[in-house]
Amino acid sequence: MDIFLIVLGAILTNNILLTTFLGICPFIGVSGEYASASGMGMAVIFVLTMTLPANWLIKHFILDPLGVSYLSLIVYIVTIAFLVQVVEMFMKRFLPALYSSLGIFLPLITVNCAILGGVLFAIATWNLGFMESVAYGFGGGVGWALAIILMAAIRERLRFAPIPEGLKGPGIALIIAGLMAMSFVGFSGMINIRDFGG
Amino acid sequence: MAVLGSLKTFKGGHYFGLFEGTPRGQRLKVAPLPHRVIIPLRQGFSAEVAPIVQEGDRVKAGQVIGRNQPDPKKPSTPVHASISGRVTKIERRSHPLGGETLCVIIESDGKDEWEMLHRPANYEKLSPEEIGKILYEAGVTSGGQAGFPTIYHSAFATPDKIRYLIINAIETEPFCEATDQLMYEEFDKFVNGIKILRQALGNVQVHIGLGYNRPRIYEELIERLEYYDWCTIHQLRPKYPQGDDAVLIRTLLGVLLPQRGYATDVGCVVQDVQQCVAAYEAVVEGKPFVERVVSVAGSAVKEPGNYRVRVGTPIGHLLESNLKCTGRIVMGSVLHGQAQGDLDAPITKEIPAVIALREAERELFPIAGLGFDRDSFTGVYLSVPWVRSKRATTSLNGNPRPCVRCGYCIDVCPQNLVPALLGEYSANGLLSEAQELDLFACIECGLCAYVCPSKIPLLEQIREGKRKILQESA
Amino acid sequence: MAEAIQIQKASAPAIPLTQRLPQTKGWKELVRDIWDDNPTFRMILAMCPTMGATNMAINGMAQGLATLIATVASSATVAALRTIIPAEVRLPAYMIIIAFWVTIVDIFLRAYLPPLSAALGPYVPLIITNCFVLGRAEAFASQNSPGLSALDALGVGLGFTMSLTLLGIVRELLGFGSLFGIQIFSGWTPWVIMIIPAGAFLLVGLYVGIVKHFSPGGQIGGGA
Amino acid sequence: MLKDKLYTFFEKVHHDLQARRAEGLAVLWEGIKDSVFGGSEKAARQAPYIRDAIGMQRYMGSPLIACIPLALASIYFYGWRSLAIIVLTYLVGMAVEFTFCAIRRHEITEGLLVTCMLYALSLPPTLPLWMVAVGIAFAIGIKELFGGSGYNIFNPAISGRAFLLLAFPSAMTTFWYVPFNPLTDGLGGFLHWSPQAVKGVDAIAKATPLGAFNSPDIANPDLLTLLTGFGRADVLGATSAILVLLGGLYLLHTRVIDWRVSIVMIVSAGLTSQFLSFINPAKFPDGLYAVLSGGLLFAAFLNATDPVTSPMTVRGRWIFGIMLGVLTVLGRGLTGYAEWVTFAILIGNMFTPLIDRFTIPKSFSAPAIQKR
Repeated sequence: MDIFLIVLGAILTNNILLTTFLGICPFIGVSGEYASASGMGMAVIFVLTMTLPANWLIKHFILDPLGVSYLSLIVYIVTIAFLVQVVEMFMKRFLPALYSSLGIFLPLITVNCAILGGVLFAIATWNLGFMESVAYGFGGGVGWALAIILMAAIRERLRFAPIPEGLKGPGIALIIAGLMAMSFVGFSGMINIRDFGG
Repeated sequence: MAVLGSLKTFKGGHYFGLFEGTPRGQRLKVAPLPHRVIIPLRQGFSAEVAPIVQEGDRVKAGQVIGRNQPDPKKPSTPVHASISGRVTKIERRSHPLGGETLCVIIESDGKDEWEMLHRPANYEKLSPEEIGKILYEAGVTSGGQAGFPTIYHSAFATPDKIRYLIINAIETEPFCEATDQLMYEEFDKFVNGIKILRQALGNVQVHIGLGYNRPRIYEELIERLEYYDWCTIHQLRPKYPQGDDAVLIRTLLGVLLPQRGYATDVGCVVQDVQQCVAAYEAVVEGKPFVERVVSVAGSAVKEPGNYRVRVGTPIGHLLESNLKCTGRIVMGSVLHGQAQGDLDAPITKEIPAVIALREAERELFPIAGLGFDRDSFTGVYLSVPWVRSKRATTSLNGNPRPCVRCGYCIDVCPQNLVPALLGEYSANGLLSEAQELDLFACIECGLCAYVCPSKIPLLEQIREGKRKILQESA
Repeated sequence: MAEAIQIQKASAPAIPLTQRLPQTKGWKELVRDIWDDNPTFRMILAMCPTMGATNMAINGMAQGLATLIATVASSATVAALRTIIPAEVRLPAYMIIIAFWVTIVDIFLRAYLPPLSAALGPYVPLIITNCFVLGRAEAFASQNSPGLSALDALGVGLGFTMSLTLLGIVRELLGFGSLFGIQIFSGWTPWVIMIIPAGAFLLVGLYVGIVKHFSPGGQIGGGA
Repeated sequence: MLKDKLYTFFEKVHHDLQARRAEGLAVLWEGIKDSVFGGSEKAARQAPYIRDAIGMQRYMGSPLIACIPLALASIYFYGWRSLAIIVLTYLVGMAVEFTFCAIRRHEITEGLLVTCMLYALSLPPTLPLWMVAVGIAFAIGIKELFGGSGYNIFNPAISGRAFLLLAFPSAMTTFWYVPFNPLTDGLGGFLHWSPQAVKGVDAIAKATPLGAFNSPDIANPDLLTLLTGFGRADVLGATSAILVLLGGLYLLHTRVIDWRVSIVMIVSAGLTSQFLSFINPAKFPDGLYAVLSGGLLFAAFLNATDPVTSPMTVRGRWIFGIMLGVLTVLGRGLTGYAEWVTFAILIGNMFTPLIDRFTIPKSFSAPAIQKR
């Protein structure tokens, strides 16, 4: 039940994008077309679900026992970069179909703050347990993917809209995101992931 | 014979009110003979034929004035003179249904002498080929804007592939009343025409689509065709565009027409009342198809009426003394037809009506009106059934605005399309996406543009999109 | 990331504002980076701290300065080490360098300014993934001397600090009626929306629109 | 003829304005001309040559007609202050829209009138007037940033209301008047500025029906109060459920709104709440109470059905209606907000393009065949 609540909370109340601003750059950059947006969304779900537990294990079994948690940032980012590489190679080798659809987005993900941010929020700020971290990783990815897919559909509909010249592209996308965030405020108070932390 | 009790209809569509200037229930009158006829040497989309008369020749009504060697790749029929007189000119003019074509202009001599076809003794003994030959010689073409030759040597209707003959006996276009009237007044010819056409197609099954607002015809048809098991009569709701080939076939048989295809692609031949009568007259009376019924209607017409008109009669001959104000003249259909600026434009075999509409009139605060005489798909006006004539002008009745996605065009589309998107994509050059939304399933009935509260010219946008795609693929 | 770098490279030439100012190379870089290549409003980069850390003017400024220090330090380091780092592993190496400097800044903040550090939360560590930090390293520092690179990074950092402070000022003014913690309007009804995420999105969107409207041209990007 | 003279006058002034390069003013002038002649003078240049009698004026006029009883009732219930709110909304809304139209040179659209009315009617009667102005400026401004009517993804009236809810939560949700009651107050609000002016501070003591349900020590109003609005504190337009229903039925009759959005939303909300009230009666009221409280009827008939921001396909509208109904009830029960209708509609608007994308109907046609 807790796991389910965390997934739901990560999508609705603590949406990684709309409430903690993580991963906005690709959210703005890749949401122009529906196909690439959904590809990016899937890639984020995939990577976030993998990196969060991996980093959790590293923190709790390597960094903390050795007392070198001041190195955590460097270790996390290296782990993420390494994992993305591994995922990419694995996919290329064994899942070529998936690779051809997600492959181009994978390198972009290393510097996607949603990944590192998700790790920092879940492990450093909220201090979630292992299963909770997995759930948060998955839910956060889904929440991010949902937001970018909605955004892509909206922007496709606005293709022919006479938006003021200055706002075309990123400007209007940010304003749409603002209105999305406004509607997500309604969920606040329903579930708070912080409560599941230790 | 099978009689289907329940009313059949289709998704979408619209019941038009009775517009001002509709000659409903008016008996057919014979239009006075024109002084001059202009006869295009091309029918609808079929091939143009070569003239076989020269300027100065004397011709009789029903005499062949142009023909091609039969060629299944370029279907055509012989073209007949419709009055007797002298050929004054052969020149290229614009065809009332679009494009240019060679036309023969005949000055009447007032005598109205005829040259009939050879008349067989008993049509029931004729083979399909023989009937086909007679229909070909008589120049019977199918109705609708396509105007293909009915049967003979047509690339689109090889008899062995045809399984159904469908009789379109429902007229749902606003202002078009003449063919309905023809059905009443020439009932015998109509029924026998059906039999002849069926025989010509090799005794196929016949489905007759009839409006349920025609109970008398329905009963008479049952009486006459009761003992034939090849015939099914369907009562249909008189909703526009029930008369369209794709919609009619789907309603009657449940068969979907392929995109960019014709009725013959699914084994059907669709014939109108006028064609049945013409087939009867050709085979039994030996009279070529040079006269058809036409409604002269519209809000700018003094006395609307249904007329028997010789093919090639300039519309000016029908209208000039009959207009009460300036107006826009439309040939065929006010929903998807062409406006005609030229009063010399001739009536052709495909045109069931000539409509003159009053031009848009300025009104002060039309929004405040109750609108008893307004026709609308919505219920915002108090347009009520007992008001017998709805206003019919060319007014847009509103200002053009961006699409608000009200969805009315989806509601009325008989083909289950999303016209708003098709129009948007076509107008903005997203042709492949328009095609993904089945642009070519559109039958161009014009209802989407009719109901649009934002007054977006959807029909025109969709046509433009189709044109661009066809150009690109050509 | 690759995209972002390309965009930055492409947007370098033909900027009128630079031509009206002193023409030394370092100065030109600085001005270009502050205004014409402003990371937030024109490049649409580093959006997370732009929104996450600007609910008060002081937070915005602190976040901006922290980023500035980390950028300058890592750019200079990268430039100094540019001949040593092999080309194949340069990106991971840059990231480690950046992560190192960001860790230093983070630890420093935690030690000496704990309330500020708490207010900024994970947005300081997240400087690592601010693409423009890596972008400057890759696009500029890897080819230039440490001094010039530091100047270049300083420009970007100043532009970033400026944008964040500007955002923070508006958000704090409307959200609390105060500025840098000092009450400006007495009896001000706080506009709560300006403090929550929605207000940040809307405001940044408007800023981007206004900046682009009043100085069109240049490249508006948006990459990883 | 008067109308011909008037038309020539309009044309002449328009021409003069254009000649003087005052194009912004010319756009406004064109808008005035359009509202006088209603586009009746414009002729169809392409097929179809006859057009449906409905134009955007009449289309957008219908919700206004449905709202007139609500506006009158709001004056009765809450005094002339509610008229002041409505008038101010129109003034500010028009000012913002006209500014944008003049700068951006696009036509003034009729949607503005509906937006302003719906926005004003969804405000609490105690709201400070300057907040009214801020909210409507935001609503129209955001709509115009998207390119104007027809392109706005989010319902302007609702986004304006949501802005106020988030910016000034206490002003929007805590203070409520007891409305004038026809059974006891005679001409009521028609004689007064606001209930507070008559009854003093006591007037601000009433909870809305949803507020009453959420706090255990306040008695829930009975069904008759909910329906008639006599003695029910709520937002301006949604006080009397009967009038809202009347307006809704009129709109359903005109086809301006689709029952697949409005009725489906109401029914799904009612069923969901009824079902959940069996499980947790403390958090979920029974179906009827849920439907009649919290502005759900008003929003279902007037806000959710906004054509621009709801799906255009039939299946899409079903999904949209169900989604809104269920979300509203769940949100009310599971979060602290009583205002969940607003959020549900915003979320629905957000999903609309996606729903539309996946509910394109399949056309009645077979694939194209290869020609010989």
